[in-house]
Formats: sequence, structure tokens, C-alpha cells
Amino acid sequence: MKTGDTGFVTTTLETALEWGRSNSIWPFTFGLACCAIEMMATQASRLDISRFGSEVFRNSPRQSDLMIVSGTVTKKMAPRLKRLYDEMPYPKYVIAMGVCVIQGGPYNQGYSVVMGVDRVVPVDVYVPGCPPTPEALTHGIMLLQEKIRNREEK
Amino acid sequence: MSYEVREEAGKDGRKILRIPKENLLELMKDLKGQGYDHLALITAVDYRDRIELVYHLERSSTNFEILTVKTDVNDSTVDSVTSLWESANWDEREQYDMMGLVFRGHPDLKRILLPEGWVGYPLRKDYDLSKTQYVNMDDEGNDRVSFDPGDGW
Amino acid sequence: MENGLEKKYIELNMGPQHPSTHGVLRLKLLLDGETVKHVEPVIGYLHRNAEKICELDYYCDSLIYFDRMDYVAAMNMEIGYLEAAEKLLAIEPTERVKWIRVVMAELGRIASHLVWAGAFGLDLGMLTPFFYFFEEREKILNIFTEVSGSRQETNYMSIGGVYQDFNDKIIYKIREFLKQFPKKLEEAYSLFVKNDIFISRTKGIGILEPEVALSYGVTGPMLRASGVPYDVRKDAPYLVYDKLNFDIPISKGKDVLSRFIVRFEEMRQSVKIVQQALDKIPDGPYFNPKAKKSLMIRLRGEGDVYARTESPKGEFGVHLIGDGTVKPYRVHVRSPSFKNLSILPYLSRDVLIADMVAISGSIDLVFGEVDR
Amino acid sequence: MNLLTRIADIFGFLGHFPAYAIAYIVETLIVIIFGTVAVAGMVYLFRKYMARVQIRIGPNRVGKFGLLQVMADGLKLFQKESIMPSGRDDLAYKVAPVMVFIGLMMGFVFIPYGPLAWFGSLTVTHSDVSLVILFALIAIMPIGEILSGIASNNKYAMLGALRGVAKDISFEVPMMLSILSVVVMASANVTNPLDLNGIIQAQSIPFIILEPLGFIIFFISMIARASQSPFDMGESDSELVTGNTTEYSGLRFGMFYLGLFGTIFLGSMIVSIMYLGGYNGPEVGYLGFVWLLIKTMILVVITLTVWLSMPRVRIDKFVNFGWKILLPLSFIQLIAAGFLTLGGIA
Repeated sequence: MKTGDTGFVTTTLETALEWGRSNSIWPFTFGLACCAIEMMATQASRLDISRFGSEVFRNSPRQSDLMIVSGTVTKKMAPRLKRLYDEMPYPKYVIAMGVCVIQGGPYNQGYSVVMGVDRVVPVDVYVPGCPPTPEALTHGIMLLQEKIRNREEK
Repeated sequence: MSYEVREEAGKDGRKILRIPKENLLELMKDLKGQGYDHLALITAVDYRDRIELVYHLERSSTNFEILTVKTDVNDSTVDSVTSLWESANWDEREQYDMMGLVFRGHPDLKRILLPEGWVGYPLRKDYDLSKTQYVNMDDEGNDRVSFDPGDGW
Repeated sequence: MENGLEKKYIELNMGPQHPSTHGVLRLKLLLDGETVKHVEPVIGYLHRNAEKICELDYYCDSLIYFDRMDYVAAMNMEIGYLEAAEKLLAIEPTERVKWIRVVMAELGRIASHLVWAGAFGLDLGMLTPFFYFFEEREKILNIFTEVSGSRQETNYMSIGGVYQDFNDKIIYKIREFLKQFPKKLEEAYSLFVKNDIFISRTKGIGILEPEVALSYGVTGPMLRASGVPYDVRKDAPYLVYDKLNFDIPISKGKDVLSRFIVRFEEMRQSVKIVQQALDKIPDGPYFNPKAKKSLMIRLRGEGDVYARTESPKGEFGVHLIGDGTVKPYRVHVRSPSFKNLSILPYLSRDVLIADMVAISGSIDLVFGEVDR
Repeated sequence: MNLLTRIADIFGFLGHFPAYAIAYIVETLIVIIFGTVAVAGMVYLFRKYMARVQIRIGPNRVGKFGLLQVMADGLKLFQKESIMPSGRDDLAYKVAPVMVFIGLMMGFVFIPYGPLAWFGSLTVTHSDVSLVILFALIAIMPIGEILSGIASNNKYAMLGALRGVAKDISFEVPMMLSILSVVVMASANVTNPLDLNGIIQAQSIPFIILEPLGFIIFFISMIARASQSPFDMGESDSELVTGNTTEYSGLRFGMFYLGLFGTIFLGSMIVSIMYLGGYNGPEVGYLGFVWLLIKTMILVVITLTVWLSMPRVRIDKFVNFGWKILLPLSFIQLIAAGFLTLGGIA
């Protein structure tokens, strides 16, 4: 927790900015595998993450704040994922969706799957499940919002 | 017929033809002539001493009845059937990728699923799963494979 | 590309992350202005070594990797694997199980086509239908949750049976769904086909002649839209499809629009099949006693089988080889999307980028299955 | 008594000239703020409306009913890092979003808003040729879009810009012809048909009734000008990632984003002025502005409905449509306008 010396004004400004940041998380349209379908379901009518301000799915990494890594990250994909992450502007967040992304999941005895996306990019919120339900992902996004508001630096 | 074909019955009642590798292309041409216009699948099975190459053919004129052709490959080179069926193109690339079979006469034989430069053929029985390989990408977007965990993921 | 001419063309790299590549397809394009001169699909960005790890697991465990192959139609994938595995292990599912599986397979087919239709709408720039389709799919997933406890990757079936018997509640839920679904389907259908822009974007685009389709190994709705009435459910019936009354929709249009129409007609047929199957389900055990849960990992199989089933994408074949141990010796999957994708370079020569997107959308790609 | 003179009165102690100078600046600021707020409100409305159409709820967590959602988005875009691609054309890259934004806001300055209650006429400035100036100003926006595509050293952006050019030239001519017919019809009744106020005053019968064809052509052109679906070939999501804005991030992207929605709003406003009688309506002297807003919002909702339900038109089909259908039709309606004027109907 860092408030600085300027005191009240800075703190208020910071709070306002954090409020803006946390309530306008634009995810990146980035589907890898099975979980991507559940990510789409989260976006769809039943769960509707637009309620939390995450409505605008941007197709360009330049305009998005959140990368939901949804689905198995293979070794062939990992360098590309890293590059896409690098292309996103700060402040940026990553949600690891599904066990494949967290530690390789059911494929971790194989040869071509990365054992967890946190080896490639820093992860803010882990959402376990195979695939996680849309409810779980929504919860993940809410956790991320909380994390932003609590000023937890990466 | 200038070649010998052994006929077997599969466990599920399929007709299986077994043919020496040298006569494979000849037989396939004949079968194509007999109306087998749909090459469903090319599979390879590694029996350690030999690789068995399996072709599943279907004939559209007779309700897509299935016919299996098997051949044994000892030196991992075999004739390509891309000239007969277009679908053999990707199938043969896959078998090259996974089993290390080299298809003579294939127009563009390179890895299809794994990155270029991958060491070994994963679906062979002697592939060592404990040796992890790492992939990285250069600026042009070409893959680079190494055994060094510091270089890639 | 011959002698230095390609200097004129723009090289464009689409993917592996691109909104219209349905996952992780990468297309290397050569463009002459807006016209696509050459496409080279690069796949393998979702190669999850399923075939290799199937060899490391017991017969009954491999099912989960099949669930995740065509991840929008997990039920159909399970049936595909079990058709092979049950033949190899010589365990016949009971009669009731066969009917239950048909119901589930057809519901899975509807769910898969709904996802496809939504994504296809997005490809063409239509935002709204996506939500209508997903709302309907959500109802099917509710049924899946009821029977298996999982929404998408159900793992409902098992060697010789299913995880849970149908009870009144499940049947009631399915009937409720069937009651309202056809109306919603027609509504959504008219959203598309009554739209002139949609027709102009799809009609006459991506013409696929039947001979070419056969040569490329294309199956499923793609092939039927080209006028070849090949459907494994009719041509080599498995489960109890020979006891059911349904039609195989074909179209003579050969273009993107006819693929769209064929898939919608298939959904209507699936509704018909589910209705019939629900009426005809016989009583009996929902598990073959030979495949008791405690004995499951000791099942041994020898020989080789190739089983075909009709997945929503086309002919789904599983080539399974056992060497007499408790683990499969080799598993290979004929994935229809893999074959269907291989025709993209042929179809998108000298078309505009927009049309190429429409064509690749009409193929119905699911990368879990293309790359395995 | 209009808003301008009221403001000038407040600063009257400074003398005539400085007071009016300050009044112009203040009112321009007011208009720009109005424009921004209106566009932000429209974005919110659009999101809610879109959610409604798509059986969703839409933003509801940020503020009451999610009213502050757009503000949160703005705040976020404001503090986003602005990544600039290497190999860009620096000046053009930086100028492009500003051009779009300024073009849009300047457009708002020349709109005749009509009177509202105590404030009197809200119109900022008068000119005998405000029509010409307005269209000259909004013609800046596509230049910004094209520039952004060319400058950002990205093939998708480049293709988007090329499409933008092809699209713009194919509807620009029909659009201008339909404006011409409006001017022709207005000239029958008023002496200043090139002034937007004159056009509004000429519409004792709204031109949409006299010239439905012209209205349709102009409306389609305005939708195309806003480059939104079904004419969003320039930034078609499913084909060219996000077209010309692919390489823009942060506030610069925010300007494009605002530009897109702002053009819809401004375009609807212009259409309602040209064809629906602008601020005309009962109690003009008191409620004129309200009528204009209502007419605009109706058009906005129609536009958004089209956006939500139509697939994207293919670029070559649109160019064909522009040159082969819209252009002949716009000639026909121009001739019709001439006959209407000569026949004394208008």
C-alpha cells in the first residue's frame, strides 16, 4: 500500500483511477480451446459479464486490458501468447482460465503442452475447472476487480 | 495383377488387404479405379521392429463401404499417394510429423502439428517423454526448438 | 508463386490469434489488394498430444481426451471412442444405453451447430444471433448438467453404459426443451435467410464440387451441402440409428449458403430423432454388468478396430489397436475438421478476404479436433 | 435573445468586442461538453439497448443502473499506456485521432440547435453557408481514419484504410446530390438555402414526405459515413482485426471510439435537420431543441438496430451499390426535387 506524501488529493485521484480501471476491464478476444467456449458463454445472455463493464471484447491487443487465457497453451503457441501479452498496454491483467492453463491439466504427461501459463506471462487470477463454468469466470473477474481496487501491485 | 495381396478379416468385420510396400502405389491406383474415391484416413502404428501403415478407403458409389489397406514399412520411406487423393496430403504430413515416415513424391513434406525443428517423432514407441523440448520464436515468426529450459517455454 | 511475381503481393499473417479463425488457426495469405491469391493454413497451435497420452492411460480413462477433442460436441466424441473401444473390448452396451446415447448425441449435435451458427454470424459481422443461439445452447447444457454434472466436457458415457440412468426429471427437461426449441430455431433461421445482405454474402461463395470434396476427404455437412448424401448414421448405422426415422438433408447449392441451410435442417432432424428416441427408450439396465466399475481398469483388448460415427463435423473415425494389455497400443483419430480444413486453400483462391472469412466460417472448425 | 447574447451580457462590463469573444469561446466549450456528454450518453444507451436486444442486462454495476459505465471507460482509457508502433509515420499517427475528434466536435458547433426555454437559441454561430462549412468539416473525419491506417505501419490497418477510401468515394457523390436536392427544394421558400437554419425554416412540410428517396439515400450515406455495421468494412472486426485502429491504444483509441459513436449522433442530427425539419414542431420558440433531440434519438435507435441486425456488406458489393444504384437514384431524386420546386409544392 502506497499513498504518497501529497495526501488526500493523490489518494482520491488514485481511488478514482482505480475505480475506472476496475470497472472497465475490456477483455481480449483470445480463445485457445475448450474454455474459450465457456468464455463466450460468459459473454452471452445467461451470465453477461457486460454487467461488470467487461462488455467490449476488443480484437486488438492494443485496446484490451485483460487477457483471459482460455484453454491449453501449447509449446507452439506460448511464444505467440507472450508476444500478444507484450503488445498489450499497461496496466494489463491476465486470468488463467482452466486447469490446462494453470498446470497443464489432463495433458500434463505429454510432450507439447506448457505446464502452466504463469511460466510465460504473470497471472493475476487463477480460475480452476475443466472447463470452469461461466459463473466461475465471472467470479474470477470480480476477484480481479477487487484486486485492482486493493492496489495490489503485480 | 503383378502384385500379391493378402486378405484378412478385421475384428470388426472389415476387409483388410495387406500388401508389400513396393506394390502399394500400384494397388492404390487399382483401387482408385475400382471406385474408392474417398481416402478416409492414413494411420501408422509403430510395432518397434516395423511401422505398419494403414489406409482406410471408402467408396462413394456403394454407401461408403470401407476397405483397409495395410503395409509394413521397415526403412521409413514409402510412396506417396497424394497424386491419387488430395486428402493424403495432410494425412501424410501428419504421419511424417508424428511417426517419421518419409513419403516419396509428396509435394510439401514438412511438419504439420509440431513446430519445425522438433526433435524426434512423438508417436513412435521409442520417443522419450522425459526429455522436455522448449519452443521459442524469432522476430520473423519462425519457431526455434531447444532442450534448454531458459530458451522458450 | 512463380519467378518474383510475389513481390507484388502483400503477405498477411492471419492468426493464430484472430477474431475469425475460431481458435488458433493461422493463415498465411498472399494478397493482391483485397483478393486472396494463396492461403496456407498453419495448424498445430492446439496440438495437445491426446493420441500419445491415450496410450499411457487405461481404456476407460482415455474418454476425457475425447471429450476435449471436439469440445463443443463432447457427447458425440464419447460415442465415437466408445464405438471403437466397445468393439475392441467386446463389451456390448445394453439396449437402453444405446437409446440414451442417441438422445445425447443428437442434443450434442444441436448444441454444436448452435455454436457454429453463432460464430458464423459473428464472422459475417452479425452480432445479435450469437446471443440467441447461445441462449438455446445454454438450455441443452442444463440437460447435460442434469445427467452428468458437467456443462460442456460431460464425460457422461463409459464403457458399456452411461454414468447415470435417465429419470423422469431428465426426460421432462428434454421434452420441455424440445417443445420450445423449433420455434426459436425458425425465428433465428429467418433472421439469416430473410436478410438480403446475408444472402449476398453467402450465395455462390465457396463453390465446392462433389468430386473435389471427396478427393479432399471432406465429410459431414460440408459434403452433404455439395450434394453427396453421405451420413454414417444412414450408410453404416451404429447404435440404434437404423430404427429411427429421419432424413439426411442434402443441398445442390454447393456454396456457403447451402452449408448453412443443411446445418439448420440437420438441427430440425435431430429434434425429430430425439423425440422418437424419447418415446422408444426401452427399460433395462443402464450399464453392462460385464463392465463393472471396479473391473473397468482391468479391461483388456486385442486386435484392431476402426469405428466410424457421425459427429456434427463429419465422419469421426477412431482407429484403436490393443495389444492385450490394459492400455491401448495405438489410438488414431480421423478428425473431420482436419480434413475439412485442408480444402480451405482450394476454396479460397481468388476470392476476397471477406469471402475467405465466410468460407472458413462455413467449414465449422474446432481446433481441439483439428490438432488433437 | 439567444444563449450567445446572454453570455455576452454577463461579460458586458468588458466592452462589446471582448464580451462577444468570450461568449463565443464559452459557448463553444458548452457545445463541446454537450457533444461529449451526448455521445457518452449515447454509448450508454447503445449498450443498454444492445443488451436489451440480445436478451442481456447490460452494464448495471457501475453507479445506478450502470450510468457511470462510460465514465469508467473514459477514466480507464485516459490512464492506459499509449503504445506507439515502431516504423510509424509519427506526425500522421499522432494527428489522425485528433483530426477525427476535432472534426466531430467542430461539426457540433455548426449545428442549429434551436431554442430551448429561457436560454433562447442554442446555436453558436451563424453563417449564410453553414451547410457547406458543416460538410466540409465532417469530411475531415474520414481523412483522419485513412491517415491512421496508413501511418501505423500495420497491414491490417493499411487494408482498413484502403477499404475506407473505397467506401468513402462511393457514397460521397450520392450524398452530395441528395444534399443538393434539399438545397433546391429549400430555395423555393427561403432566400438562404445554404444555411441550415434556412433549410429548417423551408420545411413547413418535412422533406422526408416530399423526397422519401432522397432521405433514404442520405440516411444510408450517413450510416456509411459513421462507418458502422453494415458498412464497417474499414474496421471490420472479423476480417481485419479492428481495421485502421488496430495499432491505437489508450486515449488515442478513445478518440476513435468516441468518433465512431459521435458520428452516428452527429449524422442522425444532420439527417433530422435536412429531412425531418430539425427543431420544427409545436412550441418552437420554447421547445425547439427538444424536438431536434427527439428526432435525432429516433434516428439513432434505427441506426443502432441496423447495426445490431445486419451482417457486413462486402466492400466490392458496396462500391457497386454506391455507383450503380445509389448514384442513379440520387439523380432521379434530384430531378424530382427540381420538379417539386418548379411545381410549387415544396
